[in-house]
Amino acid sequence: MRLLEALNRVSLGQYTLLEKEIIGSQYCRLVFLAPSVAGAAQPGQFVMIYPPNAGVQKILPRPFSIFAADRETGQLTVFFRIIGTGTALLSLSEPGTELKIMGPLGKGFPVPPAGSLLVAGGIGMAPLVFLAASVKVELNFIYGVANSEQFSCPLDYINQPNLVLHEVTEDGSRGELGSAVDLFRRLLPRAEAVFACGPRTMLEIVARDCLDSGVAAWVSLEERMACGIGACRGCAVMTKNGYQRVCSDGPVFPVEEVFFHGRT
Amino acid sequence: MRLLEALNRVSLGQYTLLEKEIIGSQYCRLVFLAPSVAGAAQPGQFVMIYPPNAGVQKILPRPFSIFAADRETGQLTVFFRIIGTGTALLSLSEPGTELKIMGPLGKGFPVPPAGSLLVAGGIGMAPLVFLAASVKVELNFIYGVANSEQFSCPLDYINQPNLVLHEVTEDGSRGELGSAVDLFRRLLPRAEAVFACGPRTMLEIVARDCLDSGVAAWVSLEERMACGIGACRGCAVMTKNGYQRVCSDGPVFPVEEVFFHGRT
Amino acid sequence: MAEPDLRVNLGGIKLQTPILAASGPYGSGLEYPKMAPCGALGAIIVKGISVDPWLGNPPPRLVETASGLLNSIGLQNPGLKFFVDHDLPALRKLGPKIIVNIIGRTVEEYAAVASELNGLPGVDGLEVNISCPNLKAGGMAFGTNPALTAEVVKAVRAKTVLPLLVKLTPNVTDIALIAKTAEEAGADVISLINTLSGMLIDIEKVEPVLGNAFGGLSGPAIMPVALKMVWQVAETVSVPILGMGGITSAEDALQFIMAGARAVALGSGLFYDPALPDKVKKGIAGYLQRRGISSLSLIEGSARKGDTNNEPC
Amino acid sequence: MAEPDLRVNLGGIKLQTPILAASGPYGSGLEYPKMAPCGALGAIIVKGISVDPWLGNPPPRLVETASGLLNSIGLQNPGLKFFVDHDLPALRKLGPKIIVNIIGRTVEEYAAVASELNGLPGVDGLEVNISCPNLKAGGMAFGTNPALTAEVVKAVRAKTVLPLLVKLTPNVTDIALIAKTAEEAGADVISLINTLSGMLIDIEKVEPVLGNAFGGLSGPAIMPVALKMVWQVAETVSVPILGMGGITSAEDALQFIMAGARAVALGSGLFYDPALPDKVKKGIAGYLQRRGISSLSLIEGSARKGDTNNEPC
Ligand SMILES: Cc1cc2nc3c(=O)[nH]c(=O)nc-3n(C[C@H](O)[C@H](O)[C@H](O)COP(=O)(O)OP(=O)(O)OC[C@H]3O[C@@H](n4cnc5c(N)ncnc54)[C@H](O)[C@@H]3O)c2cc1C
Ligand SMILES: Cc1cc2nc3c(=O)[nH]c(=O)nc-3n(C[C@H](O)[C@H](O)[C@H](O)COP(=O)(O)OP(=O)(O)OC[C@H]3O[C@@H](n4cnc5c(N)ncnc54)[C@H](O)[C@@H]3O)c2cc1C
Ligand SMILES: Cc1cc2nc3c(=O)[nH]c(=O)nc-3n(C[C@H](O)[C@H](O)[C@H](O)COP(=O)(O)O)c2cc1C
Ligand SMILES: Cc1cc2nc3c(=O)[nH]c(=O)nc-3n(C[C@H](O)[C@H](O)[C@H](O)COP(=O)(O)O)c2cc1C
Ligand code: FES
Ligand code: FES
Repeated sequence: MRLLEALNRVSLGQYTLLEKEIIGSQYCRLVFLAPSVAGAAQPGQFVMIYPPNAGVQKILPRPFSIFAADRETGQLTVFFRIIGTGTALLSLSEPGTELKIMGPLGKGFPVPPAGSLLVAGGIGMAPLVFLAASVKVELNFIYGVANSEQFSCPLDYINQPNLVLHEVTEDGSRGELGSAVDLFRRLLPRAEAVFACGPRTMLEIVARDCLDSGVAAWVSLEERMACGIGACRGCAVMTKNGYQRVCSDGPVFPVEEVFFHGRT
Repeated sequence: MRLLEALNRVSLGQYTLLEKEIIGSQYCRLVFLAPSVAGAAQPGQFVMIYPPNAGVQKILPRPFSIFAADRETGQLTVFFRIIGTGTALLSLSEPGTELKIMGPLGKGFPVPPAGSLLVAGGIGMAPLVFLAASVKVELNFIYGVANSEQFSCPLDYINQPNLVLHEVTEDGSRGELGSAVDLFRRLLPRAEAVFACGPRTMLEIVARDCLDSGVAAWVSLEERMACGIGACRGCAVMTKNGYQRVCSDGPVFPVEEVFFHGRT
Repeated sequence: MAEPDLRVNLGGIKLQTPILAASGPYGSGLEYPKMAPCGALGAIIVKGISVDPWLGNPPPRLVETASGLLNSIGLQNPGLKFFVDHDLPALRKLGPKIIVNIIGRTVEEYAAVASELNGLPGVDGLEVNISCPNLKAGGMAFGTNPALTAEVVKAVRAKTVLPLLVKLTPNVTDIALIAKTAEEAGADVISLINTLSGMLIDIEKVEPVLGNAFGGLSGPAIMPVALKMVWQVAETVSVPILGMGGITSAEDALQFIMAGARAVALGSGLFYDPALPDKVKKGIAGYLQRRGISSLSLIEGSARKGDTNNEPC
Repeated sequence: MAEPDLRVNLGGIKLQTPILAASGPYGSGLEYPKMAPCGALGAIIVKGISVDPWLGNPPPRLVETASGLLNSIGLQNPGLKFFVDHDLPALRKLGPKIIVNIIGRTVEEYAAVASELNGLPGVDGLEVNISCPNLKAGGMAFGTNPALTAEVVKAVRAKTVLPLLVKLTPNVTDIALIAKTAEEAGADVISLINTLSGMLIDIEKVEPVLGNAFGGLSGPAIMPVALKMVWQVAETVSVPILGMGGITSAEDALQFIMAGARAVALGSGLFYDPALPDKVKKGIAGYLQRRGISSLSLIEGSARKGDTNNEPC
């Protein structure tokens, strides 16, 4: 399984926002008409979006996993949690306006074999939904959040015929009571391979258990980014080969590379 | 004639934007519901408006002359030229939103005697329109701009029974051909007193001619401001009594104070 | 939980809150209280006072920069006599403690202001602004040189029993060295930072924007620089620190406290929001309450577990 | 009017445009051109290269500040051999001149890199980054001390005939003194400024945000400081100046030129807009054209009619 290298097809452009959906008080889904990005996008890759109307106060673009990409319609979708100024400004953009976007960036997931287990913690579901949607083989998809309010992802994105969805909440307000990790541990014995994205603590457990049981596993990591294309060395993460760049050597890494002694 | 001191009635508050009008490509009129400001406002005074959605990139509020204030309805109007980031952000605000405003600030014009001449250059018309609207005596009002496109002020604000309006453009595209200064020179001999606001070069000529001919005259000055209330000493202008603060010793000054040797 | 205790002792000045108005932006101390209540302030630091009135610099004196403000007021002030006769009686009635920022062009001028203010009722402390250019040393700021720093601080110290704050300029290679020097010369508190030296150019007029060409940069833009200097100085001196530079929120203020400041001063942030002192006070109290911390003093320097000397390259 | 002439001679390096990519943000020089054409750049300054590979600092290495960026990359680089074997051949094909930023922990390390690079085809100049901590002087940056500055510049000068840029750190009391020292030690160009030292604290975790605690502040926030240092250094040295610090537009770049810089470098501004070089080039050309100025060199230092020494207090 080869990590996808797509840096040569990166583009930087102004793309029209087609659709905006605010979900609950904390989440936002944006759909752009961005054929050159959508056409090249691989699951696990991300885009940099430049916060609009911020002037030079926010000099950095914001990284977001690609949540959906449609080659035919040229539509690109991101799904994010409104957490600070950049995401707040993005969530205020109105359809019809143009935003500056760079992408697709980074190396994505390898193609999951049948029987793979996808483990999503919170907003970490974004790249995994795209991954699940891109294949036809059977998959288990764990989607764990703190409470029902954080079930931000509209189910029509996940409810696909090839996919068995396992919802879990820490307060039991929807799906099973428990954590994504509990469920992961139950399903791991049957998993062909594991693909995970979510909080660091979750990834550490997933990585350790997969390494212990010899199941191939990939995680998508986050780090603060500036350039997004491997130039500035700002998004370093320690790996067994020294510091690597999350933006261009990742964001997807095989667990044995980044959790070589239990944690980075 | 006593300059009005109103600092004690200054207020700082969030006020609802009631109405917005974009005039041509460069001008904007905003009407707020701000009873405490409108109730205390005197012609020549100004308000500080805090640019919305700028975060800490723009840390200073923007000063604008009060263009209209209605004690009864509590409505406060400003009229400005969109020139930079702050005014651009203001012009993007939508009615219904609240903006932070401090005012009324500074010392305004004395009450004009009958037969006074008001000389407005460009957007300098703002405080003079308020002045003209606040008295019943007969006045001449010169309103000079570069071309017809810069006749930003809706005429219903100026066309009052007590007022003879003289429009003048530098390219003759509306009103008389010439400059506000040309017209001022023609009307000065009949003027009881002069009240002027506009570009510095215009004010200098007005001041010199009034001083030479012994006609009492007041000008409204501009300087970059930070606090707006006389604290920071940032808006200094040289006067015959040393540096004075435009925000609290002015913005209205008798010409003999600020043009004591032809210019500041 | 009860209201957290925000009181601090700043070098002998007992403050009800750790929030001060910085010298300069808050003017004489009498302008802001007319508009926004000053009850959240532990102390007001009055704008720099010299023996004789200073005229200040030619306009323009201000220009906004990216998240900052460049000023060249030039320490305009009405002089000591006017301050004592006119401002001080009114300041005494406000409530917050009154600290007078003092300036001079020679060591003797500094000493003269200090001497006149010593023992005056209503003056709770002095803050020596050592960023002033030294007339006798070619206009070099006192605070850029350890020997001059020691000289001016000692001269002032000799003239006053009041708590003495020494306010450092950040435009130096080694802020810790200057701070240590000031401490040894008798400072009860180290205040920092003053403004960074800067300028802007008007490309239409092809000349500097400010009438004075150079100015001092303040505001959120400089906060990371200020915070690092507070951290470094806290490593070096044992007297308390008054931290400032770019604070516009309670979160910013808490960063300074955790870096090692005993109290913070609000400067340009007052322009951004004249009601900032109140907001900062409520925000700090809220933070402490949420975490069950009974007193602000418990978090002074709390981020400094493993002090560091790592200089990035 | 014909296209204005944007060519400049930067200490012997003939540049097609006065716009350079600053060392660091532009990485190895090979990443950005894959995405945005580099034709508007007169030269690329490659990220700091040391004799042996440097690991860099622990993450997080970046945090955004108000109109700025704080970084503690720690000069991670793959070392001289990798650079020469892998990057240099590809860089030669890009078009812009190639200037290599060199770093070291000792004078000998600097000299060793300079010596290896001297005469290598494709290397058009060297930029000595003297902000590195000196291992033998307790980690104090070379560039904060005139003697160390002279030592490292002379050592490099002795090993190379290439045009030599010396890049100054702004964290000093007297930038003009360091610049003068560098000029006398053999610099053909003075580059400034490197980042200002700073930090931020995470008040939830109660610890510094950066893994290294301290970092370097860059971006629009620091532009007024950078501009003033360029102005001051232009007053002092006779070699050309490469100005940088916070440039995000042609207007910013023009301010640096008018302050006395021969050319400008774009750093953090590239993050804000990867297409910035092109935008700055067009903007500068447009400005000159509107004013009927035939060549950029005519406005170098044009805002400096009456040089000033006024220090604000
Ligand atoms: C490869 C990658 C893919 C991502 N995909 C998604 C996604 O699909 N959906 C989503 O909701 N979020 C995603 N994120 C996180 C997202 O980039 C941040 O939430 C966003 O940048 C915050 O911007 P802001 O301006 O709103 O927050 P800020 O105001 O900048 O900060 C708010 C808080 O978020 C933290 N933060 C800021 N930037 C980052 C960052 N790059 N990494 C981690 N923490 C950060 C800050 O420390 C602060 O506590 C991704 C991050 C990476 C690196
Ligand atoms: C007492 C007073 C009353 C005013 N009344 C009005 C009014 O009624 N209508 C109106 O259109 N304008 C008025 N102005 C001017 C107005 O304040 C500025 O145009 C506005 O602050 C520009 O803000 P900005 O963010 O859009 O521009 P910026 O992006 O800050 O700057 C754009 C340009 O305007 C210049 N500028 C910025 N602030 C000032 C200032 N305070 N004084 C002079 N030049 C400045 C800058 O140098 C720059 O060239 C008044 C100014 C003062 C001091
Ligand atoms: C307009 C203005 C005037 C100032 N005047 C003085 C002064 O008289 N004495 C002094 O010690 N500092 C003075 N300062 C510096 C401030 O007290 C403060 O140290 C600096 O602005 C940094 O804080 P800030 O970023 O919160 O403004 C002045 C600052 C400004 C902006
Ligand atoms: C991420 C990053 C890495 C940097 N690495 C280097 C470096 O290796 N060598 C160097 O001399 N300067 C380095 N710098 C400093 C820049 O070249 C530049 O001097 C500084 O960032 C100011 O310019 P700016 O505000 O335009 O970014 C780096 C800056 C940043 C932001
Ligand atoms: S963000 Fe610049 S190298 Fe990854
Ligand atoms: S703006 Fe502060 S004194 Fe006038």
